[in-house]
Amino acid sequence: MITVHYFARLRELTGKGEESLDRAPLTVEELLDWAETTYPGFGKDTIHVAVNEEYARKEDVIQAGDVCAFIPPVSGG
Amino acid sequence: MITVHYFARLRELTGKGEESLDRAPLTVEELLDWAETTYPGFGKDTIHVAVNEEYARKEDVIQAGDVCAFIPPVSGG
Amino acid sequence: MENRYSRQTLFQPIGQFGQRQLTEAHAVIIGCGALGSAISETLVRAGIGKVTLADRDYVEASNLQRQQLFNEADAKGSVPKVVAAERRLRSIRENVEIRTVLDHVDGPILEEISQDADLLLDATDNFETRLLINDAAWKLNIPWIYGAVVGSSGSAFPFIPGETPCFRCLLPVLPAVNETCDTVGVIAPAVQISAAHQSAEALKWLTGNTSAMRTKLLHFDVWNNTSVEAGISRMKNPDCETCGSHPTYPALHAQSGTQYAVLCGRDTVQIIPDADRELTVADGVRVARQLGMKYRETPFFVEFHAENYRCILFDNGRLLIHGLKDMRTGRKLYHSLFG
Amino acid sequence: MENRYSRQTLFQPIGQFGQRQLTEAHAVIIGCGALGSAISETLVRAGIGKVTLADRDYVEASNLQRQQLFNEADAKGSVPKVVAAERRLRSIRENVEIRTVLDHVDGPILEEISQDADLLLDATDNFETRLLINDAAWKLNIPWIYGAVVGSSGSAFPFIPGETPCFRCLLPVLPAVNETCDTVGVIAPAVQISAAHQSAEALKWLTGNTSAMRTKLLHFDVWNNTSVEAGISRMKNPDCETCGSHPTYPALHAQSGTQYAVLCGRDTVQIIPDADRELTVADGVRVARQLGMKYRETPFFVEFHAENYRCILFDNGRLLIHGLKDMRTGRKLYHSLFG
Repeated sequence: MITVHYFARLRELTGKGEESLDRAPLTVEELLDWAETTYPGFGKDTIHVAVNEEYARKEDVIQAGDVCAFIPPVSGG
Repeated sequence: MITVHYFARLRELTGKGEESLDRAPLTVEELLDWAETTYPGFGKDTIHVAVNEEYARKEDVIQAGDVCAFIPPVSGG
Repeated sequence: MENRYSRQTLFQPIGQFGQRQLTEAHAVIIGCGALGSAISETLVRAGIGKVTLADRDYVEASNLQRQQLFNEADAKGSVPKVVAAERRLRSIRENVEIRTVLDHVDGPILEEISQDADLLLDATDNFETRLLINDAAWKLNIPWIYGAVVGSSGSAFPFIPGETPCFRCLLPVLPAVNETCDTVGVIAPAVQISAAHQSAEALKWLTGNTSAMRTKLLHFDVWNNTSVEAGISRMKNPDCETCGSHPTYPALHAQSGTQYAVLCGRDTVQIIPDADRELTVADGVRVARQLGMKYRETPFFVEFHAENYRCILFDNGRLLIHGLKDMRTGRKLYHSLFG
Repeated sequence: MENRYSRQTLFQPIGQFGQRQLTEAHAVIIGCGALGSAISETLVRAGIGKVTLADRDYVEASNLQRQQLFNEADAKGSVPKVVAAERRLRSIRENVEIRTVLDHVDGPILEEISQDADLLLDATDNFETRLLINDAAWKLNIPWIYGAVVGSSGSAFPFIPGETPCFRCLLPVLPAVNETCDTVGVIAPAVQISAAHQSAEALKWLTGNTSAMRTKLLHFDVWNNTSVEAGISRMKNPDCETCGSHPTYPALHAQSGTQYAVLCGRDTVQIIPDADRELTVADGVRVARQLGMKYRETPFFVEFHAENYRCILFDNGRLLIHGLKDMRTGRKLYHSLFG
């Protein structure tokens, strides 16, 4: 199981703040693909994934027990 | 093992942000007594202890694996 | 000023509906220092209908580092904080209703000014006044939003009658010694973060977004990049004098007779005369003249120097003796001046 | 103004030593909207020696909800933001050095104004300008502090050449579609929290407390009471055009010729004439008269209506066409007016 957290726009899109997934191990890219399929309009191309409080690369592998957060970029000011 | 976090003044007093203790199970009161003995001037009478993100009562028991935070009261404004 | 709230009504949880509710809302802000400045400005800019600002103090140079409603002219003129605040807030938004209370807030005053309030906001600098706010909030069944700051740390939490334990449950005994902004300093970003969290909770409450309100007390340290959030439901005391089944609201009971207090960390003794005694600025001027002391009269108070202490006498008889921490000496000086 | 910084020097990590360093510091703040207002006020109140404020815009009513340096008079007068900001900051602290840049910031301008800077502060509303700041910061070896806000969310992080990956490593491809304050709104507390974190990082850097600086990027949502912090070191791209071994700083290269841009979410086309072309307010007035259009001249720009679009021509030739998102129509209108 991995835990994924949704923030800001993604929280509204998914209708939840977090959920558990029984898919580990998987890569960051696979997690993003899963999110885009599950939640159309997710916008995976510009969303970062933090794994255990570190921004992860697309090829990084997420293990069972990891805590992931999807972080959308913020540009206003 | 339990993890304890120090904030604000307590961080300066103890010289650290967190540490691990091999003392569980123990009560909140016992944890505060330990802190006062280990770090003179800790001021245990007015410090709250949060255990796993809940403010705990003096008689509550802390178990191995719990995460504790000492929170000093803040009064300025 | 068309569309001045457009960025706020675009924010979906507020929208046009929440904006209209804000227009009819009244918030009482107790304290107009660092937190009070920031919160009142945010609520006025957001479009709130009415704010009440209560503060007993005047602007000093050392306030300017973090109290955003005030400028150098306010400090040079020793303008009372609520007066300077109203002036700035009025230039920001002409059509807001502002009521100012230039006084030491006690139980009867707080109950009176909170009668038609939707929300109380804590911007004080001491625990005693917070217990007072807590009692008034529970007695009148109005939420209040705790906020506090010292050094680079701060806290915020909404106390809601019927929903959360109260502040007295959390802090049944006041700390004997306590770090204050006057002993360990304070940096403006810590103020801003506490105030922003308080303002956010206020916006949620006043626009009907009560389910979005925070349920964990926030404690942060912006210098050491740490924060902790923790629920307080286990702290509920069923016998609490404020939120228990037989509340007595002890903080609300007015003291009678002359009141003497050492203002927390301010090096100042405050004396409030008994209600029967009518002491005014004119009396202060008369005494200063009789004793041949130099004095300065402003529209709000008279300042004079007695036995090398700088004294400020407000028109409601409240006297501040600066440079003094000893209540007994303060009492003696007061009686020597005014009998 | 004796002791005006006492609460800040009492804060032990700053102290008298840090305060003196602040007095000699120069921060360049790019953008003077919501974040820029808040950050510049905090730094000026904190005692910084010099600030440079760069912004291309003027105050509008919809700014007042969250842009703390401005009031109704500024919005009614369409005063340029940097002008209104300087006025307010000056009343807060007379002895601060303020340099204002009323222009669209491009590479050459940013490099020039940052030559003697200790720090760059990001208060812009778009990613393009952040890439520009990022390139300038790495080229000049000065840290910059990212901050951004939308809705009830915000982010902050200090990018430090030689220490951290750069912004381009984090965001090599700009998002095609992006939520902005003009599409989904923004609430003031989110602005205040982002700005406060940026100001805190600025105070740390400028007072020599570099080891206290945050090492994880903060992302928070003040309405939903959530936040996440995460390190970015794994994002370092060794071939990065900004922070790699062979940097080219692509964002810094000035475009030549007339520049057309749709301002992000503003319903506005901006046209900056080629450097060789000298277009001034007087030209705008002349054209408006020739075409029999109504116009309004302020000390900073001329406003007129052409083909039902509200146009603002600044004295340096920069033209804003409001109510228009289509670059081609903007180009056509520009040429029809000024040939």
